[in-house]
Amino acid sequence: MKAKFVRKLVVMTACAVMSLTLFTACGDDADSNQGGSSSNGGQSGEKTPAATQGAETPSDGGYTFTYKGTTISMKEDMETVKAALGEPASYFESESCAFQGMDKVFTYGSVVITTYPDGDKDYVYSIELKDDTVETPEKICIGSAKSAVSDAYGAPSSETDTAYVYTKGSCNLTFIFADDAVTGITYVAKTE
Amino acid sequence: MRKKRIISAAVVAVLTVACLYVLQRLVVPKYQRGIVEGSMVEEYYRDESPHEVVFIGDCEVYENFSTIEMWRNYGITSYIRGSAQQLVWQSYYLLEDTLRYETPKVVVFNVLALKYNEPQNEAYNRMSIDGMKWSEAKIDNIKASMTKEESFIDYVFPLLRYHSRWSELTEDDFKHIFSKDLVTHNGYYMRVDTKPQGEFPSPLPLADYTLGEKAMGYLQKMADLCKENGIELVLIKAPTEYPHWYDEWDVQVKAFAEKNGLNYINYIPLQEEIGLDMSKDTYDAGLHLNTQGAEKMADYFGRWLKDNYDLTDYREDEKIAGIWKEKIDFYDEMKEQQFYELNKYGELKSFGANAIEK
Amino acid sequence: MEEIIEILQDLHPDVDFETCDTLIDDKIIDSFDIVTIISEINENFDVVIPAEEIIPENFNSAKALSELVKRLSDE
Amino acid sequence: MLFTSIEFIAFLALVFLLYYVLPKKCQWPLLLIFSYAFYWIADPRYIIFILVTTVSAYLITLKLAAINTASSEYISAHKELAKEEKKAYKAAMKAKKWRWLLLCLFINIGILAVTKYTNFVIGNINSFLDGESKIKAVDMIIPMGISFYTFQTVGYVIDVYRGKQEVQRNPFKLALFVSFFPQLVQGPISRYGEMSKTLFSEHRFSGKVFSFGMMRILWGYFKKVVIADRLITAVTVLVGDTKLYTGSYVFVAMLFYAFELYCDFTGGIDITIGIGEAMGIRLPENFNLPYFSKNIKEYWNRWHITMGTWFTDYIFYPISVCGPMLKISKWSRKHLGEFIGKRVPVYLSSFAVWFTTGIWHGAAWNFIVWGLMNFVVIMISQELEPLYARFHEKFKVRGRVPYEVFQVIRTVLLMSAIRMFDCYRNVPLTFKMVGTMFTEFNPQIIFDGSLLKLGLGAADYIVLAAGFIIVLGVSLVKLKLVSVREALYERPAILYFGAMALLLVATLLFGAYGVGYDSSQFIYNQF
Repeated sequence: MKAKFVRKLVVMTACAVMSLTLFTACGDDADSNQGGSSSNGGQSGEKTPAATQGAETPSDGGYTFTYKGTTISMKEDMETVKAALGEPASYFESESCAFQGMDKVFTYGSVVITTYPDGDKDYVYSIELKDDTVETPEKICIGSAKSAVSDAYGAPSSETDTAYVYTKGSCNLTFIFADDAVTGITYVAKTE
Repeated sequence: MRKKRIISAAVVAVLTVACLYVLQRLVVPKYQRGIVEGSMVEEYYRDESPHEVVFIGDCEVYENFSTIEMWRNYGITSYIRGSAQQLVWQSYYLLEDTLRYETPKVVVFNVLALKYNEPQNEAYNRMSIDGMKWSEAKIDNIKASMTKEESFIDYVFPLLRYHSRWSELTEDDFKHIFSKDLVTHNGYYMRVDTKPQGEFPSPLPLADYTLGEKAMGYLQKMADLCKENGIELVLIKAPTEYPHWYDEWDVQVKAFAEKNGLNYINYIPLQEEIGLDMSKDTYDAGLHLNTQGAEKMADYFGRWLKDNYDLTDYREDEKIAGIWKEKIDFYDEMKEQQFYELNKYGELKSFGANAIEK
Repeated sequence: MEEIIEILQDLHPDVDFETCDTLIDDKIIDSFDIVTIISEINENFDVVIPAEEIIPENFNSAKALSELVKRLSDE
Repeated sequence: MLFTSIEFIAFLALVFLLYYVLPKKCQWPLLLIFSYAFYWIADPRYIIFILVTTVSAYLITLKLAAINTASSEYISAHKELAKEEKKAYKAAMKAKKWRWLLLCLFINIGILAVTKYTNFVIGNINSFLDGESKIKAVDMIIPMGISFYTFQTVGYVIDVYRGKQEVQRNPFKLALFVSFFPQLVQGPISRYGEMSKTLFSEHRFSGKVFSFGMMRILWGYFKKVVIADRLITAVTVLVGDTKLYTGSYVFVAMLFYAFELYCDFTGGIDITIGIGEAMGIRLPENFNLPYFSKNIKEYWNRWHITMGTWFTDYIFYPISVCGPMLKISKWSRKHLGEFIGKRVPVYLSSFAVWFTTGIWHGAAWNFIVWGLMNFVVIMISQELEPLYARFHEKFKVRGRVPYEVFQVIRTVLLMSAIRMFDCYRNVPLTFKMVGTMFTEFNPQIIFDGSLLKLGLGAADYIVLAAGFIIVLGVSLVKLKLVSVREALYERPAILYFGAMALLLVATLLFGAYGVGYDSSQFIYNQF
């Protein structure tokens, strides 16, 4: 009886060890696992509740703008921007027709941020750089040469006679030119 | 036994359909207070009298032109088939729809909506389309307007769209299952309160100022439809300055009007001539006119219409005048009530944002 | 037969295997038992019961099982 | 096409209509046409995959059947053969068959493995490589329901190989068995022998049969749309923020997910089986009140039944009785003693089964660990069985209701906890989160309104509570009765149809569908 019990113990310990090694073995490369499952899940991955870690940066790899050390990306919650930059120098709001929310415009120095409402929150819709005191993270500002833009950003996703548009993630970054010099820089969220 | 079973099935089926119908009427938003913009499109069908002038377009028509004032001053019978953020194709199909009932002499279209070339917002779509009676125009309108997330069947059976409102039903939903009150004055949305215009943010520079192909295509269809029916199409840009109307857009609309032999008037530079004082004549800081402003605008625009088009002064027509008498009474009554609330509370209580049922 | 009942008895001492003929249908033995039985039979009789023979009819009673073993060892 | 889409409902209405309006001999060909249409609508490329599976299975089963016939003819024609000769002949034939079977498995399991697991393998290899040399993930199409129809088809081929199943010589009938549209989405995994009994026969319209089917479909929609799709909102929020939602939140997430998954999966299966029923086709039951199981082993006999039996018949048994396994068993008996030797086959085959079950559910480590957790728990409870028996005897609790309720709750909680791997999709994170249930004490969140911040309002909770009571009630009735519908049918017809009407109205009104809700897919689609 006693011997039997001991053997039982051995089996159970073996089981536990086996499973533990497995857990630790895969714990090491958890990151790659996540990639594996999400790329596979394509058709229904959205449905099953998967934990998204680091949810605070919704950046989908689109262009971002950095102002006074704060990186702002399109469709970011305006509250987080306000928390970092403080109250804007000037603020404008307009009720949209039939109360479908408020379009808001926040001005910080030479940067103008507009938002769009969704539910109870406001999300960054556009960022405009008004003068040459601010520049994009890629060192382009109002007054830069057209060639400097293409040097920094490469070939535009689309272009008109007076503008280059670069599309990345959910952001359209637009440079407007007059006489081969940048006169306008805007980041605009892509609306689907 | 078998027969009894079939009868039971039939009875249950009929009851189920009836029940679903009543539930559907119950959950569909009534747009009676607060957000009344959703009632505008369907109210048109309740107006028995003919209209010589029909406005189509977004809030820049239904908040800026007092139909009653145009009647009072010139005997013009007009109706505004406006709705919140009405897109160009929605205006076009509303025009098609209107032509099923009457052929006005003049159709007025506000051009701000040309800036949108894509379906925008489900809520606005519903407010513009749900009120339409079923016709080919409505079907085409739905198809042209749906955003990616919407589906046609939701328009056919609004229960599928609004069922989730079961938990937020208000008193109005029960009260107005089968009948609704008028909320506009021939399509005009009245607001007598004042909030002076401030400074608007400078407009965002655009990469591309070309008005969209779909929008301009529908404008062309609109012009063609009017020509076919012997209707004079008038293009206007209301005198309010925000959202910004870019000069580049203005040039394109001008060119379009010229090409099609239409009148196009941009009223922004004419504010002074109209007599508008944007520190007094707007209720939402310059986006839309209040009734004082809308009456000035109506007077100015009515005179222009009178001078340029062959419109009848229906004030001499007893039958029509009788109908309009009621409209005037309703208008004055509401105005009185709004002023009353304004004086008493300093703001409107049973209109606008404060009246939205929670 | 006795040997088989012995194997079975070892797994479930409280069942009367002489008479019971619904071992599978009544879920008296489960898949783990079946595997154990098969490996015991292999050990004691040197008979391999292939997977396709794992059907309720062959495992419902000690009798059916011993017939199966007999048939397989004859082949 | 999702079951909950209006397109699917229209599709279904058309199928039902034509099924009973056209001449009866058109019934099964009609189903074949519509099944392929269903696939075509999803993605025309999918058809290639299902065709390869069908054609390979068809040709190889014909070959296998030919060998079967030839060998039994040969043996009955050569009665004079000695036993040894016969044995040798049989072995040769079996080897020949085995080669064909291997080819079939290679093709079909191969497709499944490549489409589903390539990126998983790449991901794992990449974890050993550094930045520069990492392999890019492949953009792979995963045909809808590939796991289900592959398993179903392979089962059929193995049955023919084993001589248990007559071969189907009509390729179109086989094609219908492989592609029958209601089960493409999420099973159940049918057996050819059972399904062929009703799939190809002609069915006259019967009000009772049809309405039974419809009622089951409605019941499925009710569970899926009213309960599961509503709960998923909260579950997604709860597992979405692992910093905020710890402790009792994890417990809530666990229970919510258990109920959500149950309603989603059984609801979907009810729709599937109901569709079959309405056309007189019997599909295998996939659930038997799993949350009334007293232990995990029983749970797995009652949850996703067709998958469990498939794994038992085609993986567990073959592995545990194969030559090498018997050798290992013998060896370990000799060297490790009777006790361990006896257990080796069971343990090894179970391990294989649960490993496969895990990876079948998803190409990720969290699923594998989930599968193996089941394995560990089952084995532990297996080993503790004698202990339990003594406990039961001593305290005479067996068969007593409170004790059984305790057992049931214990099983549900245990299963729900293991299932959290599926939620967090990350192995260490899951351990951490489940751990917080014990380290963090914040049960107040259940009452202080925190639960109202998970995307569900008070009204939603009322609906969920009502839904829970209804589902529980129906389950309790089911425990006593064989068929709830049959019982209802015996009542006055107005009650029977009234119940259906209520289900319909409740689903339409309270369903979590349309604007404001993400149209969600059945969780089991991806398997």
